[in-house]
Amino acid sequence: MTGLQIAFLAIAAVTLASAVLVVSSRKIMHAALWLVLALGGIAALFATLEASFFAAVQVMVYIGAIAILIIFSVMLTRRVMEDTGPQNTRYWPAALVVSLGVFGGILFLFLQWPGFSVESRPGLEQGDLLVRFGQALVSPDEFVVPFEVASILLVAAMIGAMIIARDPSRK
Amino acid sequence: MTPWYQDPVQFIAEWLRGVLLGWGMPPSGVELVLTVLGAGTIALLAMLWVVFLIWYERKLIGRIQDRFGPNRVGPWGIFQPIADMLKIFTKEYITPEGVDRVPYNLAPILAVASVLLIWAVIPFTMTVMGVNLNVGIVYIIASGGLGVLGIILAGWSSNNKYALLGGFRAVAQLVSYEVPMVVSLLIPVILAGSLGVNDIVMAQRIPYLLSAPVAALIFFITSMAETGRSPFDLTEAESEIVAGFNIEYSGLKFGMFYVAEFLHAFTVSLLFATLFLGGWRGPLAEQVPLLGFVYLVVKTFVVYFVVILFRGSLPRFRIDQMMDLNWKLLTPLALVSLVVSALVAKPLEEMPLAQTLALLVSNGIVLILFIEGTGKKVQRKREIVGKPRPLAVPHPEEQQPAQSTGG
Amino acid sequence: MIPLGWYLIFSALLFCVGLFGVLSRRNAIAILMGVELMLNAVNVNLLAFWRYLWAPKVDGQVFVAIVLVAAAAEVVVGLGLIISAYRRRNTVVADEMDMLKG
Amino acid sequence: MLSEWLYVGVFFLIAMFLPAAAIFIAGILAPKKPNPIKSSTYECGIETVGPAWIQFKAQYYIYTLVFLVFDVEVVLLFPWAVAYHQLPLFAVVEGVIFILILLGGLLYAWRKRALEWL
Repeated sequence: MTGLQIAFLAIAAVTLASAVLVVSSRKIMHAALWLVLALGGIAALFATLEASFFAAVQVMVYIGAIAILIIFSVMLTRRVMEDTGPQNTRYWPAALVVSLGVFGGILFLFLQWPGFSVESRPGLEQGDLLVRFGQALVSPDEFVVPFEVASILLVAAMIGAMIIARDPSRK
Repeated sequence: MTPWYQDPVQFIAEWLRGVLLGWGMPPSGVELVLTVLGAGTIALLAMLWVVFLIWYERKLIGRIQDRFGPNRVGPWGIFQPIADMLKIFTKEYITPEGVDRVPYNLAPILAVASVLLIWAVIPFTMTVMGVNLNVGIVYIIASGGLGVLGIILAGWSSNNKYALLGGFRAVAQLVSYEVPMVVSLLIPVILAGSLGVNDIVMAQRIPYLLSAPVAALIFFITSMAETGRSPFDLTEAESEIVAGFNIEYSGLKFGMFYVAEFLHAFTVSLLFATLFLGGWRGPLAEQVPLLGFVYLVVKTFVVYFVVILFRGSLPRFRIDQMMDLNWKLLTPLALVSLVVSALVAKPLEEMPLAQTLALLVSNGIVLILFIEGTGKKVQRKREIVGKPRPLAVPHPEEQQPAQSTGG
Repeated sequence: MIPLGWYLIFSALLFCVGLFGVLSRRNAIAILMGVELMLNAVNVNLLAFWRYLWAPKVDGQVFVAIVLVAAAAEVVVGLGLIISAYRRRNTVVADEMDMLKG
Repeated sequence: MLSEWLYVGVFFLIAMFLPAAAIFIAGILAPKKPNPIKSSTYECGIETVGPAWIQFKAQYYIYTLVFLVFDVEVVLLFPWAVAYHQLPLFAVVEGVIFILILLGGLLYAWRKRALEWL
């Protein structure tokens, strides 16, 4: 048991516990705050994977933007769901069974796969990695099409959402 | 090994490492101890530095407003913040009914932590820095996101309408101004070819203030807005709305928001000096690291002085003006200057001097075009609701030339 | 070092927790939170596979970036729709958003 | 790389701990004499009417939407900016096209008057 493994287990436990609270918390606002903790835990896991760019981006985008937007929406729609009444549907035991079934299926597939217990990691040069990443994003042989399409997709989503979410009473 | 007076921090670290290894500690344990000590030292010094900042800023603002500023406690009033600190430590915490306790208490801590976190990646000299993270810029932006989270927590958990409204105002302002800030930060990244803060400093043979003046201007304005102080202090406009997101806080919990604001103002000056003025770079800074620290402090205080001058001399924006300034001037300007810089810098990569000159000229053209072209359109055309009616018309014989009425 | 399997089990668990949230929540925003958890589980999986099996190449990272874009677009449009439906129907309960039924 | 993130983690804990410790110490030093009026919600001296959770302007929301989109776009631009020196000119132009699409979206939103504060 190395220090890294202990750190992994602690982070994973915190993340999973907050994820469970996200889906079970009665107050929707508290669920959103637990989501922030879960996302932070995932950022820490990215750091243990030495994906430092995505560890920082996880905090920047998920906590700094997406979680803020979700909290805003919770506040905006607060009046109707005054945290009274059940937050889960009547069929939640069925949902539990389905989720556990999916987990069992995934686990079954994993255990049959020989690469499951790989421990060694290939070497990695961090500075070089980001440069390679940037080159791959704009190189015509690799990912330039997804790169440009991502821009169009995001702009389309932005314009669509702005028009949908506008105050209908405004002229 | 360099003599101790040239690089005392490295010297102490080496000495401590030797001592701890001599006691028979395992090397990984020694590294952990040094990490904790280093991080603790930087964070603690940054927190204590606020005491000086509060005195300095009050003194300077006093001078700007033709007052003395603090001058009673100690020589030049230098012990005034310490007296303030003793007072605020003995203030009662008033926790209103109906607050959501955990987020309520977490919010001031997050506000301070989000500013302190930036100090971890700033290179103070060539050798002394918290950590040379290769994604330092993203890290700085991410820690700003934590500050936004602290404000939204404070606004929501206080169970108060004013706090909630103030929180919304503050968050809308902070996230809006983050957009041109991150875009303008891309330009130093392009020029340096790295996201690491120290790499950006190393790459600045010529300070980026000359190669990217528009980016520097945008970064300065937006980071003023991020600190949430005048002229962008709509979040707690004390003369108009009650206080904003921190209305239900008292004692040191309120004090922590105050500390965060002062520290943030200094930290953005430090960041500006690092990213656009060359940080610790200067003559002989590579040979004598301690000298680099002196350069950094001097540059930071120049920027900090301008920040305080802004605070002391500009009136507050109206909220629609503030949003227009951001979305209709700064954001397009940041995007256009990014495009122009990327296109201009590429063919001239071999000639750094010509590159800087071309960038300077192109940035100037972009700036002038923007101010001439869109600046006038941005100004909102207001319909005149009614004509101002003169209340009292002076008698023609008594009419006197207009005089300034004075304060 | 941490075995690859630990990450995979973690991400499978996270995915199923998110799936449970999506299936069982009544509030549409809470359903979106569940979707966020699922997408993050996918990202953990992609990065773990990338780190252990692909490392010097960057393809895995590009996939993560694309998932990030998809997640952002999903949140933007999803929350826009929820707010719009809330304005018109005054509800955020997913079962009651049946405008297409007329 | 891991040791650097270890430093960041330690720094984060310390940065949270310092203000928390200061608040805790002040809580010990400070007097505690709550009474119902003191701990009621602040509202200019008048009793609070209705719960605090009110609706707010939708414009705040629109700005946050735009912010999220810009944030993600910038995330894709960061690797491009880092690789800038190693890129040929046409690859730089591809990044520029990416930015121009974004700028076009912004101008469209501007023309649709979605950025107005009203």
